[in-house]
Amino acid sequence: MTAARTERPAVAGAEQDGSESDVVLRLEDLVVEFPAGGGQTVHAVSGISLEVHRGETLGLVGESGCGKSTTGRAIMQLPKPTGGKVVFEGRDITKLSASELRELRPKLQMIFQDPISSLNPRRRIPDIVGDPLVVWGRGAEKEKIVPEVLSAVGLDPAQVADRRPHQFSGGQCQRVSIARALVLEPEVLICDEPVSALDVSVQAQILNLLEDMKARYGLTLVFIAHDLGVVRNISDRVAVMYLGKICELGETEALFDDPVHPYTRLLVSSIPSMETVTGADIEKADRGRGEMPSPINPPSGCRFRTRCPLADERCAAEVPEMREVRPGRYVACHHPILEPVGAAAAAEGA
Amino acid sequence: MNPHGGDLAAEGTPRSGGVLVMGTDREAVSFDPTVQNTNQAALAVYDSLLKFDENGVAQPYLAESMETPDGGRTWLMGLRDGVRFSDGTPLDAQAVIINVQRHIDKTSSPGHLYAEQITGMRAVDPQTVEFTLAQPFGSFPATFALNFTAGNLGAILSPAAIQQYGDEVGRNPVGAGPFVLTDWVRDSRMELSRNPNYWQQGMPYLDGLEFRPLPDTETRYASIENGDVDLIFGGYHTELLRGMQNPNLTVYYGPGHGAEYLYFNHQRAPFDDHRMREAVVRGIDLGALAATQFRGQMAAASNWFGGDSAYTSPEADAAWPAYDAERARQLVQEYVAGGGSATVQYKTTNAPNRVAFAEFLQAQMAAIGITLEPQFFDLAQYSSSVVQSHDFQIAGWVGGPQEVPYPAVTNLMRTGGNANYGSYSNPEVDTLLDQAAASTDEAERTRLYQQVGLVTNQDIAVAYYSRGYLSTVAKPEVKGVVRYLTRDMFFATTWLDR
Amino acid sequence: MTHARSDEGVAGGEDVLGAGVLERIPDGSDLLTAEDIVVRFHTKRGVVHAVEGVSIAIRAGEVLAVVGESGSGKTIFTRRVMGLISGGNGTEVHGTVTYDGTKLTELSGKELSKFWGAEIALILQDPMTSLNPVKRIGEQLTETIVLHKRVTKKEAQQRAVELLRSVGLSEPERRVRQYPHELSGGMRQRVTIAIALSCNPRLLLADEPTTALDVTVQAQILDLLADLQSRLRMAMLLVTHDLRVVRSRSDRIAVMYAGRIVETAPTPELFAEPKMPYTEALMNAVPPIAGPNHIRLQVIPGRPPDLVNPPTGCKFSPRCPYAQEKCLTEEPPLREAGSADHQYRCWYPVGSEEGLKAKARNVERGRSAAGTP
Amino acid sequence: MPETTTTTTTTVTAEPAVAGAANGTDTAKKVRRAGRAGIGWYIAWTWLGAVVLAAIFAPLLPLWDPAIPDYTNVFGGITPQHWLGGDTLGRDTLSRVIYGARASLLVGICAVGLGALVGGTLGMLAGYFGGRTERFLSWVTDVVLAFPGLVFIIAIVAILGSSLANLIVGLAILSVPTFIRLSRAATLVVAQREFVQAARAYGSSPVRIIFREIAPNVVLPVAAYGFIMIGVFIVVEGSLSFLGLGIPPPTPSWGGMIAAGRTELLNYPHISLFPAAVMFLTVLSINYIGERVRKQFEVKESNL
Amino acid sequence: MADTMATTPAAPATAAGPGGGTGGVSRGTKRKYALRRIRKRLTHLLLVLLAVTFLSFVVVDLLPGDAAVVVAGDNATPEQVQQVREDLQLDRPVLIRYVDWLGGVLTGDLGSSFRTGQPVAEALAQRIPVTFEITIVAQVLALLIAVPLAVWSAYRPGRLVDRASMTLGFGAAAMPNFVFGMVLIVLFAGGVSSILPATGYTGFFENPLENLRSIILPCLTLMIAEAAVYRQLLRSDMTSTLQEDFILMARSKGLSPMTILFRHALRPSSFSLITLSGVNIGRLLGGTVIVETLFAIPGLGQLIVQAVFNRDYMILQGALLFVAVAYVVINMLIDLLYLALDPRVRRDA
Repeated sequence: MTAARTERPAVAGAEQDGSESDVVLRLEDLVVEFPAGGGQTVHAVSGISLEVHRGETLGLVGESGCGKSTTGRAIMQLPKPTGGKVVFEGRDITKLSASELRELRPKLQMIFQDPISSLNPRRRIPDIVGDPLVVWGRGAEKEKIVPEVLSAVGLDPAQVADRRPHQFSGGQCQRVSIARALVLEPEVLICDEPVSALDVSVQAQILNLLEDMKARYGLTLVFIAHDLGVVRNISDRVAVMYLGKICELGETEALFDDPVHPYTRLLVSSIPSMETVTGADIEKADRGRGEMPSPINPPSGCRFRTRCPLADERCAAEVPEMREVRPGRYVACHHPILEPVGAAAAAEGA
Repeated sequence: MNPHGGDLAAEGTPRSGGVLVMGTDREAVSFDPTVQNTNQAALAVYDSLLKFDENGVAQPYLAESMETPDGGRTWLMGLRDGVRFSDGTPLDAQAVIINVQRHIDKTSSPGHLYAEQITGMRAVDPQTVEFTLAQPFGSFPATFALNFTAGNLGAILSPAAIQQYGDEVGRNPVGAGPFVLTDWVRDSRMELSRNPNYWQQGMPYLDGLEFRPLPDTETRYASIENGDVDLIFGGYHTELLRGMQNPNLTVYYGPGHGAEYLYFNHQRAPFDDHRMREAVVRGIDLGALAATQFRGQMAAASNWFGGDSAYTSPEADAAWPAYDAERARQLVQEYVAGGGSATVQYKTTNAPNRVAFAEFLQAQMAAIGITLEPQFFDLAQYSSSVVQSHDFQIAGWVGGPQEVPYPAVTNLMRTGGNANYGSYSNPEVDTLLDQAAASTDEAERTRLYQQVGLVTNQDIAVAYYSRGYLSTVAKPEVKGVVRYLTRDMFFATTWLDR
Repeated sequence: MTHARSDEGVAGGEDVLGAGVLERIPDGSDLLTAEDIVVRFHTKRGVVHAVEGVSIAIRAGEVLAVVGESGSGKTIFTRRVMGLISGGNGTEVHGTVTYDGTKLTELSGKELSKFWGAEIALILQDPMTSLNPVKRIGEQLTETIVLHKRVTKKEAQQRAVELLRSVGLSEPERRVRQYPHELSGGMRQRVTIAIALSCNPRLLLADEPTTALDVTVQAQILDLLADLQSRLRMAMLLVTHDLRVVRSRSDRIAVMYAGRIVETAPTPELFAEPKMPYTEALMNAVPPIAGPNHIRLQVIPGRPPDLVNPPTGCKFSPRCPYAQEKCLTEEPPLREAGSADHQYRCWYPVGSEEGLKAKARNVERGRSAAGTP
Repeated sequence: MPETTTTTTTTVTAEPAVAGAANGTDTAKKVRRAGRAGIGWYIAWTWLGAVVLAAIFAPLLPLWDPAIPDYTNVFGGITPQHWLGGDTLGRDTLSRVIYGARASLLVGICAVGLGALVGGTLGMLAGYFGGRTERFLSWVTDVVLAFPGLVFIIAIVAILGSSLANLIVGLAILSVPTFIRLSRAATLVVAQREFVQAARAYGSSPVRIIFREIAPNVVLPVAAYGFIMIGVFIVVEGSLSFLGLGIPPPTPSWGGMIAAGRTELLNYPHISLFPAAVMFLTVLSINYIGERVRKQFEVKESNL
Repeated sequence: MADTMATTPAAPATAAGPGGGTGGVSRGTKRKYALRRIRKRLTHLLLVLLAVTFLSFVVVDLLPGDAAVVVAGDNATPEQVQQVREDLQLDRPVLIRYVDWLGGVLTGDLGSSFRTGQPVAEALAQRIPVTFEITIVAQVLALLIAVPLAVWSAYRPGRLVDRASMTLGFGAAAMPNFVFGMVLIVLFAGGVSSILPATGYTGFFENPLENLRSIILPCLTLMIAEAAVYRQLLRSDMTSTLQEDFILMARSKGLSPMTILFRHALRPSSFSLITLSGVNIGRLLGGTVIVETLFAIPGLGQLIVQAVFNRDYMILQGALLFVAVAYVVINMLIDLLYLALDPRVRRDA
């Protein structure tokens, strides 16, 4: 799988120094809970803190139900989080009134997983893309801006003029969604699984497009996905979530090559191996035990302890704090794996 | 066919046994004679102290005699020996007094109107009651013979039952009639069984009666054709006519007194004007009416009293305007030229045949220049918001057949009469009616009522158009039918030939 | 296959799944062959050419992977192989499927259903929807056993518990009384596997068995399938859209595009020497898991073909970087690359001289013959 | 009432060429069925179109006056002058059937229109806002449903008088709970779709979201169901006529005509038969068309 | 409402909670929550009952026409009417009468009919079993006809059974049911043949056979449109269910079509049908007026309508209270039925 890779582009946010002035978005102890049936509470996000630097792509990765999408929506205040702060450009937007929040919305946009569902089937493409302008009283500029943005995302404005979403493929619909998000020229774009509903052959088109748009519009991306390969490729830094908490955060390549948290390790080793597996391999492979518990009733202490091969009493009693184990690498684990290079990653990288 | 029932003599020897199943057009409300309602089973339980003969004269029935020694001011009622209520209580003078007193006491009783004229009651002996009246009242005996709906003072309850049940007596009637109420499931069936201690020896012939309320005309008629029931009480001419066409059914009906007519409101425009009243009467094509509403079999009415009645007169009939659309149009034009409005609201009930009639009338009136706007009401609303409150210009009414002129004509024509919804008022008529009610002389009374007929026809007090029809339709094997024109039946003589 | 097998293996031995292994057809001979399978749906919009002339052979004990994107016809094909799709009423089918000497395509529905569950079993993508939500796990397991094996209800229940245990489900006694929604996704998929294997089928059709699962669970399930398959010497048709999934888990791979097989080869050979540009593109479109990030991904331009009006010539030609004029008009036949095991459908195969030239030409003129840049 | 939770699953990864590929044969069957239904579909439209056109242009047609009796034609049979005979007053049945279409269709269309408008809007509010709005509306809905409709209609007629307009209002109110539920269910489906989230994300106000984003998607399932309700109400008007609560005369309506001819059913069945047949065919056409249209927009299905 | 009024079915809750969790919650919490839910639910329903009864009081009060006049009769004098009005205490304000009535209800006294003096409880006790029997029998008949037709239609869409039953169903829904009633009477009770009674109702315990004969025509009349609606609804739900993966799975196990249709597909397809059927039972309990009038059946519907026409508040209030309670109870029963039929709902309860 080495054929025909282009060289790594120069645009990479990771090199920035990460000083406070560059932090465009900061989550502080974000908590999102909502009621489930039977009088129970889903602890979807349980106190996560992150910083997103201007111009970078922050990947948010984890299995379904880990709270990554909820985090994305909480940043958008859709709905407002249960607790914690979302600081955007120096202001805690969870405290803003509805009208103040509305003023802020153009700077913070989002694209969604399902390209079909993202577009109102009863409206025409230019209306969909131009609607944010109309909402913001800039309807007059529609004629000018909409074709521009459509061209930018690779659609022919003349061709799509009279069409409705169902006349397009998933990939094209996702392009329309991206165009709609960009029409207000946001600063931060939250991408919630933008390619997971697409076929492999189309997925690459959209990922490349996102990279292009990021460069063209100077965006900061929060990229949420469960596909490790996708996240790995597009992100400068990656936060790994497990059951409502961040367990590891660091620069992409390093994090994937050398996972410190046992969960990250499990995740990375679960990526389908390109090597032929024999029965003996299966015996050896530690796939972790079971699956993620319910967020209704998360385990005490470290949330991963029920599946963790290294878990002991301390993990059950004490919630591990996030700490910096290496420069730029944060991990929340009582027993981080700090020996140099993970076996699985080594095999992969060879 | 005899309107009053079958020819008992010709029907052969009665057989005993069997249960007669009957379909009534509505469910009874109560057996209490002081409660306003139509109850075709009531006389089966009570009989009546007096009973009209075929000439409309009240004759003693359960009572033995009814006489006035002083020209109508005092009345002596003699009772039969040995008559007992079904609970064994004797039907004596005291029982009659207690029952009549209830009508006096209860102002809402339909019989209150007649009973309140009684100033004193006395049991001369256990078998004789003496009634003293405020003024002479020649028609007093009729009040003990009326149909149940009109308020019959002659339906007598056991005093013991009154004592025992109080207000509930309407659901637990104890009378001296041929049958005893045994079961009553409202809106489903009412069952009566033979009273073994009935005062007429050997009667009743039937073992029992069953009344089923079948409110829908069509299914009621289907039920007798189908054999579900033996006899139905027909409320409308449609059943009567169909029954007559069916060789397997016997129909009893008679026109009698009374009619279907329209009320004019004499206090409101435009029918405070004689011309407009005349126009309406002249504008109704009775031939067309018969064809559309009565299948060509309608007896036209031009008087309260039926054609063969002694109370009518050629003068009265002659005074009644004949159909003449041209003349009607002229009258309306005249009226409109004088500044009147010929657009009127016609109020009636929402029963299907009433609606059909309204449509007919609307078309007829349109032809003579009167714009009729029909408005339909349910019965409750019609009673209270239309007729009782006199809130109408012209309104429909069916005043079914009556045996006797008193009290119906008084109620209808006298100033303030309780059926005089159109507020018709003519002092001359009031005097005539009072004299007629007081008179004990049949010839005198006949003359007075003839005069009433003439004057009210000249005034066009109401717009008669057809005689009223209330029929009883039976299977041929139902024999010994004895009935009033109102359909109230005396069941003692009835028997089943099967 | 004899009926003797039906009576054994129920008593609750350690390995209920192992029973009957000895009687299986020796590995390497064809267990099922499908020849020239065609499935077309006649719709208002036109004829949907879902599967056009696909032939495969699955050998006893081997894993054949069918790989393709949405709309490639892989699912329809699998169901046609099993007989779940039949002709008539607007559906047109051709071709024959032979299973262990029996022509499945000639059987009546009733005869076919005797094979289903007993000889050929199916598992589907989403365990959430492929289990009946209102029936207990145990019921869904035992009904197959009771249907195909002459056992009592009680024996079937016992076997159900054992089956659940052997697919790695904890507390199987409790699980049989549970409803699907009470289990997690991975557990549910284990249940569907247990159901599929309950009558020791010799062929398992696994249609995207892990697509709906998370990556860690996917690994567990794939391990489980591989383990069971090798232990039971059961043949498996593994349908997926993800080449990476089958790389280490299949013996052979057939790549489908637009209702056709465009390349088939033993797994290592396919990865080493893909001949069909589509296969190559498919491999390269996936973001790599090693190496630097922010790699510009190789894109397959355009969109998957419309099966009602498929392009003429090679179906991939409108999206193919190698496409020449010939590709637009003439559909390439399946050609052998070296051995009969490796076949592909291309005029200008990857790595060949013609291929290199064709690509160079397209680079030169800045577009392919179909006009794609 | 149990909560109506409708889930949609739209995945683009499903085989797109054969929707519902789970049972591939079924799709084709559906399509072929649609093809076969073609004749019925056209007949239904033709009939419905003819009835509607006749109703609209009734005054221009060479018809007898539906209100004027012809006493020579009472219970009249079929003659060259009176193609469908005469009624109890000798009025021309053909003319009355055509004029009756006006009232019957008007009742159906207006009552449904009004009910759908009010119920549809309330349903969207309930579905979008949830919480107290929803609880209040669910209470209102339950109250209306727990109150016998007939008593309500009697009350309306008694209080406001018997008229076409009042009947329409009464029926519309009775249909409101149905439309609230339908529209609420559809709204729940639409509101969880991502374009609504997107609209919120770029700052659309709730009113704008409800009317620009949700309403266009709710209108169609509600309208499709409403179309069937038109037929239901035409029949209901007939039932009410039986109880004397229908459209008051002289305005002819089909239900009124059937009920009026009922007394002559055995002797002159044609008086009821013709209006009954016309009502039957019309409502049948509506049901036929409506069912097929409704299927396309069924809330349950994800093809909104 | 007139008997043909349709109601939209509500789909049952099918949402599985996030995470598809195996996480258990302690029994105590569950019970506490269940109790709270029941309490909430009961409060809601109580409010519905209050609103319905108060509404009916007000509506009847607003109706033109006067109970006293009806009771006193057409020929009553104004004094007679006034007397009756005082006897019935109709001269008091509506709110006070309502509160009085409510007090009576709470102490188990529903009052007595203005007209007949019959205690309301007794009147209801006579009518309810009749209406109940007819309603239930009609529902069962409708389901017996609709379910097999629907299942078969969904299994073989577009074939004869499907198309014929669809067309017949549309036809059945295209006629007011009094027309069916009349046709049935002509066919079976008088016109063409006389094998069944046209009118009258015999109690089951009086004579079971006669009872059966007497309810056949009314039940058929009621059933016919219902069956059509049920078939349509179930067919549509069945069709969606048959496209589910688990049906494909069931087929692939080799199960027979009948097993799949009735044991796998029917139950998960039946939720809307159950809802509608329940709603219909509730609705019909409140008024099969047309059928009752046509066939002279002493049911609740007639009682209610006559009570309105006669301004018999007490009967009307009592009957409406029953109807509202029935509506409420049936809704709760439907909930319970969901619980029994759908384990996914059970978890949330």
